[in-house]
Amino acid sequence: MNDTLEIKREAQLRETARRLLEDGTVGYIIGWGTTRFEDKTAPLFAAKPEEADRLVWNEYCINSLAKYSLDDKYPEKKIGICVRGCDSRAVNRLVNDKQIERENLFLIGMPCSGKENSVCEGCSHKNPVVYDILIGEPVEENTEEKASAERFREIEEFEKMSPDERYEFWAKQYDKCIRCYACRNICPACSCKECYADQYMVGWQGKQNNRAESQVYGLTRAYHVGDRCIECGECERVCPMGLPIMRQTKKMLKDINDLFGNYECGVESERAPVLGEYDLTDRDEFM
Amino acid sequence: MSVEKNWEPKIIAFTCNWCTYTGADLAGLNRMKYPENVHLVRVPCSSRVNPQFILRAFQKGCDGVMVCGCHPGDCHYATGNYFTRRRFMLMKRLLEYNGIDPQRFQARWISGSEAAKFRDTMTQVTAQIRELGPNSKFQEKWYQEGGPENE
Amino acid sequence: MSRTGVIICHCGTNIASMVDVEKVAEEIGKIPGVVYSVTNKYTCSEPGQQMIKDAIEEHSLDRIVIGACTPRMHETTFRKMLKGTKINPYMLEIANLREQCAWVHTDKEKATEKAISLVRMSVAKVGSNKPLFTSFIPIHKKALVIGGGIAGIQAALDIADAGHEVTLVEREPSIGGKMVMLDKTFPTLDCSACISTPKMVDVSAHPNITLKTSCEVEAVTGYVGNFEVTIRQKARYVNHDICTGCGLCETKCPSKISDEFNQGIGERKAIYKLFPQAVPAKPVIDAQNCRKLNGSAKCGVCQIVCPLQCIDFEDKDQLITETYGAIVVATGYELIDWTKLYGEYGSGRYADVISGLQFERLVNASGPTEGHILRPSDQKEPKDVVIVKCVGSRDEKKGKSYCSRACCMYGAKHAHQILEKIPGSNVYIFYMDVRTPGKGYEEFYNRTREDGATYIRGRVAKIYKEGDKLICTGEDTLIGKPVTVKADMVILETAMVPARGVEEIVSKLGISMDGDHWVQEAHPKLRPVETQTAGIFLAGTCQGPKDIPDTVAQASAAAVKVCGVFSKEQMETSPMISRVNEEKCCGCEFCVKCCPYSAIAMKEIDGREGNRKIKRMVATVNSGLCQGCGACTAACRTGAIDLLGYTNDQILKEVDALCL
Amino acid sequence: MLRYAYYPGCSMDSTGATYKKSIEFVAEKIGLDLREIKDWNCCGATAAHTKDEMMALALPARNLALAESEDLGLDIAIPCAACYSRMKYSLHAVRTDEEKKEQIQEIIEMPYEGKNDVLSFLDIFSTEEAMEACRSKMVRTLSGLKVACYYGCLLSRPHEVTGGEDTENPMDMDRIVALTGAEPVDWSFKTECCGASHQVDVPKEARPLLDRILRNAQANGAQAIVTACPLCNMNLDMRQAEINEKMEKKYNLPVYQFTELLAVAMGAGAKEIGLHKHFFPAFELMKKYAKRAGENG
Repeated sequence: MNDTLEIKREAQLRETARRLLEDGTVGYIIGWGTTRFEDKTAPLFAAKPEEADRLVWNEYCINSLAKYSLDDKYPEKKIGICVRGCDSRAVNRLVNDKQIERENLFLIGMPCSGKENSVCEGCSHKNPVVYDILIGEPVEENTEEKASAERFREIEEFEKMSPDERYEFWAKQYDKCIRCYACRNICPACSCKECYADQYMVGWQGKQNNRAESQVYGLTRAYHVGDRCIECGECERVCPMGLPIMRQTKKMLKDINDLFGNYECGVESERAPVLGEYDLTDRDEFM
Repeated sequence: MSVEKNWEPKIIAFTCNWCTYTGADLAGLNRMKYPENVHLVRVPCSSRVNPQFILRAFQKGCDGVMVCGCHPGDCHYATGNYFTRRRFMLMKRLLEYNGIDPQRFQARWISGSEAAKFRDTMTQVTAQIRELGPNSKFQEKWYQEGGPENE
Repeated sequence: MSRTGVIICHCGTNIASMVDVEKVAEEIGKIPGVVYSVTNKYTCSEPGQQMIKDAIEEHSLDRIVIGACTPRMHETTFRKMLKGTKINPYMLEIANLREQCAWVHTDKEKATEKAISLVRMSVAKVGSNKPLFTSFIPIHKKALVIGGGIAGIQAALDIADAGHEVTLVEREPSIGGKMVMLDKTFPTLDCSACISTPKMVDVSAHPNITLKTSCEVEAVTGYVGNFEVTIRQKARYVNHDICTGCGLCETKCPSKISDEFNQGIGERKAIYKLFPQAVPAKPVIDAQNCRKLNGSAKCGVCQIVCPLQCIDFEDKDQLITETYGAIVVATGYELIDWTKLYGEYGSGRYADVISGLQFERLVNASGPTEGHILRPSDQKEPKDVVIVKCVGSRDEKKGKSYCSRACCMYGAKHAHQILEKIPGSNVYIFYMDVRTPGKGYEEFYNRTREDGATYIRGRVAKIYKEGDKLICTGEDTLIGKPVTVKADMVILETAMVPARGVEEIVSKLGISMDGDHWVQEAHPKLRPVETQTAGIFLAGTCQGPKDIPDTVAQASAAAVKVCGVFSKEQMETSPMISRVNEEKCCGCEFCVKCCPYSAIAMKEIDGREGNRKIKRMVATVNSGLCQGCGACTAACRTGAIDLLGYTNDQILKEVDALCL
Repeated sequence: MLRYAYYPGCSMDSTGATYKKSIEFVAEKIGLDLREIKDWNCCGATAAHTKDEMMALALPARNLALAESEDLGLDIAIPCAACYSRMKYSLHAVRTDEEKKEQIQEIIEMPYEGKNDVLSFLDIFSTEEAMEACRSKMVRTLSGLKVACYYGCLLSRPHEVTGGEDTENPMDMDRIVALTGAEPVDWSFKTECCGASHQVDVPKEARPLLDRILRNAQANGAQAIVTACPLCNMNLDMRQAEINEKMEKKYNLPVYQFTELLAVAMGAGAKEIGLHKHFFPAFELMKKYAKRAGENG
């Protein structure tokens, strides 16, 4: 990240934030703020104009902010949210799933040239796909080849292993899972009012923390979000036990691309999820 | 894992009431014979089968799971099996990706008049599962009998 | 704790011969919750059913499992039986021990073991069955018929005669459709107007029928018994209440427009009656071509001459919304536009190459030539006429792949009319096959040949003009030689295609079309006049090419279906439909997209967010439309929508019971 | 810019002599720059594809590859209908069938991507630019002369390969000829077969094919026939006298290439474009109708 450009962008962000808060277009702004550690930032809720200066913009702004709007679905005033490429796709995801109203949000577009996060390596949308105001100049996107090569590289390598090896790998991973549901809480595609795992449905999802139940939970969540995942990598980042969750959900996306044509979630806000529609020309393997 | 001496494969088949279930009844009427290992669960349409039922079936101890419905275009509810096709093409690959042998989960279109096809499918699937042996993946039972300790 | 009664049926020897029924009853008896487990020789018989009723009383059972033949056989029988007891008819599960166990296995010991697990699955499922009650939806006993051709007219008359109110909607200024354009009808050659105009008059005179011409269906919502239909009454600029149809305005109107009723032969005025025997027999003004209305001139002469001042140039379209219980689609057909497909026949450049309907107007006494067959180019009577069949039909490359069924017969009819009206004329009919599938059809075809029509087996390759003759070159496959006929006039019997604009009507009604845009019937053989949507029926050529006898038969069939719907005050709907748990529903609409019957709608309900009252959207299932397929349940991540009778809990209980 | 790669083909220096002369005259007049492909080879015409499909595709492909290798990005203009048709087949194969493209490039040992288009002379003359250029160069008018435009079979068929807009009633040549003041008649045998090489080996059976073309043209008031292909021109021109004699007909329809009409209208002398070289006398009719612009007929 060349620093001079980003520092200028941070200043412009603060100045814009102050103006928005002063003239009342937004109730409050969700951005990133400093924490005790220099190499970490945390979500910041700036409500008063003077708090705008606490907003930061550096390579450690990695938290996804879009899903906080779910906690305030019926705001009096618009909610300002700083959106990088992935956050803007998360907003599209939530709007497409009818969970938040686009009019309730004021999106501050932040062109992002990559953060201290492994997922930024193959990022295909550095510039926000939807915003109300753009801070600074858009950055140069990854080339088409680089982004698409990077996208499923991990999955293709994993598929080369034999079925038993793959089972052993996943069994080990799900042994570690402590069912804290952090992956569900951060995921913009997981927007159900009451998650099936929290409900008292005996035959459906057991509560015991053993390998079989964790496997069923992991696979079910992968299947639930598979056709709507925006590949932001947050689930993997927040998992306390370090499970490679993206490697599970991206498998679905890879299959969808192979079977139903290229497909990227959250880029256009209208695109219906693949499992919500059908096509007469779909391949037929079950004859 | 010692193979139990008189192990019999346990196969569950979610069958759509208007086509495959009718086909099974027709196979019965014609006294066609097929192995006893397959148990049919009657559902109104193959699109009623939630992919999560498959995971539960494996977890509870099934060795093979099938989803059978009408041929695309013949669905009594017009578009039901188009959704089934998409859902289970993806779920089948996800299961294989997680190490389940491809033959343990199969989906088939069997119409109400294809009694012979029903019998042949059931015989073929039972033979394939018997050859694969008992399924130990995803099994709750494995964990209840000591699980990681006896690995 | 549930008190389940289990009855294992011998079914004579069908089950007992391969399954040890006593052992099954005994094993199942051990399951907690099963308080009564017996076998019975013939459970579906009267004594068998009585035994169950007595057991329910004696052991105060609250749910029943019967191990017997396939539920598809006796599920309804046993449900009717339970109606007579205190148990809800849906607290019942049937294990298929005959077709899917006894008859298909050979090893008695294994068959018995399987029977036990099948019954155990049913017992587990019945454990979470809940009493279900059929719901009722009101039926508005008023029918809507879309399309005023012979199909729509016949359906409307039949429904009205059965004592129900009918609204007949026709977008043209008069009803009659294509049939009233014809001169004669095969095979009896009786005059088409003589048999259709009386029916048209009956329609306008019938107390139960409201006739709405120059109207189109704007929007349709709702479901069987309660269709909310908005109809657009297009502006007619003539007040039909006062107008007596004297026709003075028509004579004075200066503009001349190609007459679409006469298929472009001859002209009509801007203010016009579609044809002399039009019903209603009152003119309308064609806004595009009326000089005053399209602003090209001052005119307004019709308003001046009209004795009763019926002309009103300020007339606007009006929208009327009414509720109907059932809808009959009778939108009819059109002829394919061959000029865009057949460059070999001159693609319309030669005036004397005409379509079947154009010939009907030439030979029709009320047509532009008062029944004299005069060829359009120079009004001369043609001596040699060529008729070409299957133009656009049975031709995948250029036209439609299907056969249009009626052209062989009306081709022979045209030949007959020419030979009769023009003495000394010659008629050559190029055909691939002659299809005469109806009563008296083959005899009519033979009589036409005896009258002197020459049938040449082969397709016409090219028609071109030389001098004032039309040269038809083709091949006679029977003698294996190319053939050339010098004709004065050529009639092309073109393919039938769905009426213009059928796509909009079909999408408004939410029904479906087949590949060629014919309206899709529920089942080609067993339910030809119904659609997938309850309460919407079909009649006539909108469902596919057919002749008048079949059309009228279908129209009456559709009418009876409508009367079937209206025969009950309320309509009982199946209780095994989806239901939404509004507490869990987050309004994501994934279920809405999967419903084949668009039975799921979103509705606004009150909710709380923290301490504030808010409104939020949840899904709701329309019990009239939902057919209980369950596609929505698999689409719902939280399991908020569930299918009664096959709930997630019930199915998973069966899975668990199998794997014990 | 009216600049094209140019593939003359074998008939330009033989049966198509008048076609070639009139093309050169008109091209020079309207500034049409035709760059002949160096080292071009025979297109295979009707002989190649009866023998072997790959040969039939590779022969024309080599010419197209040569044109492409000069990477001037020029489309290829082809006067003769047969060469045009064969080139179109190769272009279609290379653009739609990966496997065939590999085989072709292997045979001609040259890369060929099918970047540029293959155009007949009717295509290039019916462009707005060419029409405007011709209109500005007219010095004579042929008004009153009724002609029947004959397209032959290969220029418009098969539709999937040539992309011609109307295989039954094309109008390109009619529009071009109308520029000279001549009046194209509406007739029905524009694209019917002229018998091509059958006129050589089975003249007796093939003669009626020519007869019906001439008859329909005359019946619809044409005084001459205009073609855009050396072979059709030769068949109709050379064999008309034979038909008059053998089938007792009285046809008097000189046969011109459409570029000859353009040349005459642009002031060409009879010798310059070889009007005397026709089999069926064609000079009198042209002399009768070719009037200085402004002279009344």
